[in-house]
Amino acid sequence: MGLVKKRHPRIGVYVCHCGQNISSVVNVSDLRKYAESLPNVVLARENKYTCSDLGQSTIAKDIKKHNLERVVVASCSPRLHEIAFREVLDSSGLNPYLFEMVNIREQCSWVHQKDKNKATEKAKDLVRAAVARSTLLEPVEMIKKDVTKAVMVIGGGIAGITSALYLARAGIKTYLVEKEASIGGHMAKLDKTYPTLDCSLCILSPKMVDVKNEPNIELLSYSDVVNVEGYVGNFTVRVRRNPRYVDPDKCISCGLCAQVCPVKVVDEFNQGMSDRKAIHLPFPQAVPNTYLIDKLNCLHLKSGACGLCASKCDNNAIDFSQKEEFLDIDVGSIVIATGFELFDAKRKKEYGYGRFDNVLTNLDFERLLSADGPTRGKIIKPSDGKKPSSIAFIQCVGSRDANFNNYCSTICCMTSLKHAMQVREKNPQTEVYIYFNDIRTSGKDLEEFYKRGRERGIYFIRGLPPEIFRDPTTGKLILRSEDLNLDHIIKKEFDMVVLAAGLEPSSSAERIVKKLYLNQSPDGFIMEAHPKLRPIDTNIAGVYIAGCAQFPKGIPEVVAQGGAAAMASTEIVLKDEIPIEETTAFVDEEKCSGCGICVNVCPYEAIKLTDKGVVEINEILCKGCGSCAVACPSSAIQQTHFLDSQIKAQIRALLVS
Amino acid sequence: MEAINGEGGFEPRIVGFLCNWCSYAGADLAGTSRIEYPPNLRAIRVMCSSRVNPVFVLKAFQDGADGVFIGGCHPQDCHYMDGNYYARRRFMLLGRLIEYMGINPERLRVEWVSASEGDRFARIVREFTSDLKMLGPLDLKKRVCDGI
Amino acid sequence: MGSDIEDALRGEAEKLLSKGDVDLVLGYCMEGDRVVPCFISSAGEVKRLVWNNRCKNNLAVYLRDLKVRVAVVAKGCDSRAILELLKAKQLERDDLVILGVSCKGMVDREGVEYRSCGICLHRNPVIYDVLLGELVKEKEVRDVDELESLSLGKRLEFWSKQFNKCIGCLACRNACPMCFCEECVLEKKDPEWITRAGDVSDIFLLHAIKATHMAGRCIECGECERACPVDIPLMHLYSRVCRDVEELFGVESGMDQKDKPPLAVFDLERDAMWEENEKNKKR
Amino acid sequence: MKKIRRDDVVKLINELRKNYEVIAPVKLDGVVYFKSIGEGDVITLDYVNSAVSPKEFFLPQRERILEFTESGEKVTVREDLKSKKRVFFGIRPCDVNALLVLDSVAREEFEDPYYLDRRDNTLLISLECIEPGDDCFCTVFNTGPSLDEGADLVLTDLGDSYLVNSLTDEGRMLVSESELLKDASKTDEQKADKKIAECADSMEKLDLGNFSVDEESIKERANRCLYCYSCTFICPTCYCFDVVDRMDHYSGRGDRMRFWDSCMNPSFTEMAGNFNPRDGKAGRFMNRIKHKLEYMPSRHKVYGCVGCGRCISNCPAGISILDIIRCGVSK
Repeated sequence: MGLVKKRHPRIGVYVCHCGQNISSVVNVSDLRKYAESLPNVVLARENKYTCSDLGQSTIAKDIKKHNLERVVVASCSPRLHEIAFREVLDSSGLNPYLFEMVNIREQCSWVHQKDKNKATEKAKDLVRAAVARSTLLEPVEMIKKDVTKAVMVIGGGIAGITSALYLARAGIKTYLVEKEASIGGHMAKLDKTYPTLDCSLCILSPKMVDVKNEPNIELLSYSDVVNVEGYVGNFTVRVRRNPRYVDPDKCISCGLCAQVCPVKVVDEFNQGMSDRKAIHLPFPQAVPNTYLIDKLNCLHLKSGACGLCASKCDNNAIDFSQKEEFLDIDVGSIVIATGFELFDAKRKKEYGYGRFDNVLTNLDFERLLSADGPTRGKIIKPSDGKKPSSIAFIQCVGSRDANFNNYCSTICCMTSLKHAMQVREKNPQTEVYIYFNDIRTSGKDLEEFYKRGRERGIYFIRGLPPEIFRDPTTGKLILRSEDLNLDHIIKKEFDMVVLAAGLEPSSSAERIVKKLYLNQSPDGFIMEAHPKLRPIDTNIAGVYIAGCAQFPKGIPEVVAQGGAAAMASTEIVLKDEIPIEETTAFVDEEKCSGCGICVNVCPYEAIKLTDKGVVEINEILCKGCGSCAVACPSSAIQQTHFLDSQIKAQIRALLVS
Repeated sequence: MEAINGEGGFEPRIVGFLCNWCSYAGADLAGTSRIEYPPNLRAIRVMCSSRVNPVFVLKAFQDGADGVFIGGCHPQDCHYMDGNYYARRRFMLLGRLIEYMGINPERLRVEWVSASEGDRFARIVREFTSDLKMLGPLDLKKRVCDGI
Repeated sequence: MGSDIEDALRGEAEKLLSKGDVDLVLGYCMEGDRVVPCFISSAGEVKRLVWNNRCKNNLAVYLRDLKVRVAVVAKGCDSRAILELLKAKQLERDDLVILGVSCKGMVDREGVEYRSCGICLHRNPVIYDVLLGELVKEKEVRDVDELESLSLGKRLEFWSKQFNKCIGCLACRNACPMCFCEECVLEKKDPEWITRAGDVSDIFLLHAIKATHMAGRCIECGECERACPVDIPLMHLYSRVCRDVEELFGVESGMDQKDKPPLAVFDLERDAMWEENEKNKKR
Repeated sequence: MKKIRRDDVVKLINELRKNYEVIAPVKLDGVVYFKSIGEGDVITLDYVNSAVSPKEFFLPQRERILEFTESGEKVTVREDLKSKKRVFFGIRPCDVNALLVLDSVAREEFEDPYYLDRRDNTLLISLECIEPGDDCFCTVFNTGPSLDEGADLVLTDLGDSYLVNSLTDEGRMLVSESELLKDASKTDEQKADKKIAECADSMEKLDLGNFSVDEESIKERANRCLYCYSCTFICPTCYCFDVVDRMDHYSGRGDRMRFWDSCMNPSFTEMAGNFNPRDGKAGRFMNRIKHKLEYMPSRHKVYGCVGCGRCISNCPAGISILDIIRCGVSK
């Protein structure tokens, strides 16, 4: 029992059906009646959709008409709509923090479908606790902060390029950070794009050049993000610029340096199927079109010897004295477009990638097809340089596989189909088989593309071979699998096998995810704030995702998401100031004994012991974890909106039997 | 399976303190993934597991909770850098204290659940609920008041 | 016992007071047949000071309120309390002269040694400016807590019975040299954690909360237990917390000024190891 | 006068338990407490006095003084005053006198119905003292070791038996039926008088004729007072209480609770806006002593101290009210 106090705010409770999401499990009308019986509740309503315009305007009207002083909405997770409802209060003249949300969907109806009575009981408990808590809620004054009018796009693939261009053209200062020496990402490695089969670089390269020429874009290639701090409107990103050892202002990309460089190493751009020099241009259309020296292999950088390139360069562009630099860049918003990494096909040992020369991945095959590639576009076997008379494509390598990734990588079906068609076009005599689970063709013009493929004489076999064998004498690759459509076992020999390796989250995103505390989905991709309605938002305000960093998707979707993320960032940085949701800590000086234990636990150095022998909390530095409030033995520190009294009321109310 | 014990049997009451960034999000994910778990846990959302005062736990026991759950971010993943490390120390100690005073420390469960571990959250609640069913009601208030 | 020490004490006190090095000497004197804490402010009064085996009070409890320069007689436990108070910035070291004195264990009116003294491992002062007399040999091995052998149910019953006696006088808190909060959470009215006029479960909560607050603070002087008019063995509770802090976090309060409050720091490896340990223990 | 064999005392109590709730001394961990006797409780007769004073049975540490129910705008109040008939066995003369002090407060202008209901329904069987405790000083206030009024029956320890003296009709009635009581002889009475006199002789006596509170001696002790509430809570005459209404909003049921308060508490006499007319710690200490030794005599014509010595035995700072009284006498 609590003390009898003069605290009788007028509370309105809104119980949401959420269509049938809630009402099919929780007895909503029972819950509403119960809510009405709770202390201080003057009104309780049911809504089909509380978040709808109708629902919101009902709340707004009630606040005025019934002088509501607190609003409780029992519906979905506060992580979804809390902000929207707070805005309803705000525009109705009520402090937005006098709102409390009860999660009876994600944490009730959706997880207790088998026991409707108990789910209803739980919902009642939760509503009771929310009403108890809301009784004790206090208004919180929003802190407003200036917004840095710049955006950082992390990742220079097609997603990042698109975002950066939209932003820059809207007049926003944009930093584009790319870890590789050139922007372009995976798309630059592709030969053709489905379903139109137009040349990938032909459509990408102009955009890359646009980036170079766009005055509002500051391109930071060969750079990576080492730290991120701050909050929406005011992030500080620490970027490391790795030395290229070539002055971009002086380099005219004549290539003389590379001609004289004595060091040959494998060319990662061509998936290791050709060589490059230690000083090199990643690929002919690279942006920036500046050579760079690979520090691990350069003789001069390793041992001080050589230096041939420097002597050959007429413009004195070679600068061995370059060091890595760190830049602290202030931005108001961040777009994460860190893309994907190809599933390492070696992990699927049964398929022998890395052991068998003629087993390639889909990305290897792209390079083989490319006119700029190691074979100048000729489809030949790596083992002997001869044309293959038969090629098999195996789908779902690393995807839809409980041993690796459960998800479908989305693009591999179409990619293999594209490859198969290219083979049929270039070498009509070559037999092409596609081993698949399902062929997935949803998307504009994709089903038509698949049909065309079937007409071109590609063989489709439903059923993946469990293993690839190599005939030791002929070197042929033997696939044995069950054809589920025809219900028999087929065994076939091939000259070449292409594995449709799936897509995995980029490891380069890891650090950013950690530093920004971004949520990840179970598959490791960055989690969107809402799977349908907020696919570009993350759990952190002001941080957006675009492209395959969120989940595998085709180029049109990547580009669309890049544009959307740009728009979302624009919304932030076009504001002059932005309200910060900070449930910061505050101290009651009269109760502070100045022991300073709170100073120790604050991770943000927001608490200082003053000369007066009491502590002082800097609300700008405070991020509102509440650890200090617990460390303080006399509870002289409290956290706004998470007061001891509020939490105590919740505990008590939850346990009323 | 729960129903066997459930109908008419002892249903433990669990108060759960979930940190906003990981555990609460993980619980939400269990929901969006429709992973069924027993309805015994009632959550209180806090910003960080470090906001959970041991007093909250003791009060919950006094008010009739049979178990208290505290969910935070995994070590090294705390949204506030170190919050879960302080929480970890506080509740290791509290677990021992309540044990010394005669409350089974299994009634206090601290777990690190990330936003992507909806299935794990559900599993933990399932496990905790069934553990508490085995332990039976705590009934601290009554037992202490009748102590003499 | 200790007339040499008593002489040395009086001498030191006289010197400090007459030279004006301190404004006050905080020690013990006789009042009737009782040994009580006393505040000596002039050199002429130093004869009142005594040192014997009934100087049980932990004098550190008075220091925080004395806003003058003080010389304080400090046994092992007093000195450990002083050390913790210094760490918690409740005292100014410069305003303090610590007259360290080793303790052989204090006894009550009947001559029976207090339990806290019987189990004490730190009879020598850990911090002092002047040492009166000599250091003594200390016990090295901890006594086993007989309560540990009780089952969970029996423990709850034990404490419930004890707390049933509690009259809520809070002498355990007021006598504690480490309770220095401006406002005690046990008497807070908003929120009211401990329901006033509540039942024994509130008393249970009161002592449990106090025990959590003792973590990293309690120096096991036993004042709580001595102050309790109904003889609740509170030291068992706090000693348990001290042992847990020692085992889990590797620090013993009141021993080293460099130690940080154990609940305001962390040690990734150690904590992870213990977390695992504790979980396995439960299973 | 009657007498009862020592061994029969427990039998007598069991007889009384048929019609009354009996409160009697029991030992717990070597310490004596008064307790409402139930099956299996072992009564002790071997004690100086209880750790906590008998006050708790008349003015409990916490009690519900009324219940209220809220239903819409309507509030229903229920007060239940009918306490059970009780017999309090073994109360010492000093504590009986303490009850008389409490009576004078409870029967003042505003009567305290809760206290008086319990008081009026309780018969007191007092046990006179034949050996003083270390801190006893009832002789100073003439509140012991013998008793001639305030209790219903008075028992005096004769070794193997107790002399039983009825001070009231109720007392006489209480034991009139019992066959355990036999007639006492003149020798028994003389023996009892002698024992009591010996006890009284061994105790300190002070002439309070010119007594006035010595403020200096109080101030000096105020310095070392730790301001816990133990002296006031174990004191048989301290009667300060606080009242709080608490309500369970879900059931609409509420209680008005009364519980001990202490003048040592910094929030005692604190008013809205945090103003406190009492002057700091020393002021609180001064009030406690003056209340007992100055205000009570002037208002109720009785000292607020009965010399039970509990506060002296228990004070963690070794403060003795007797020392303070001595200072006020010798001044």
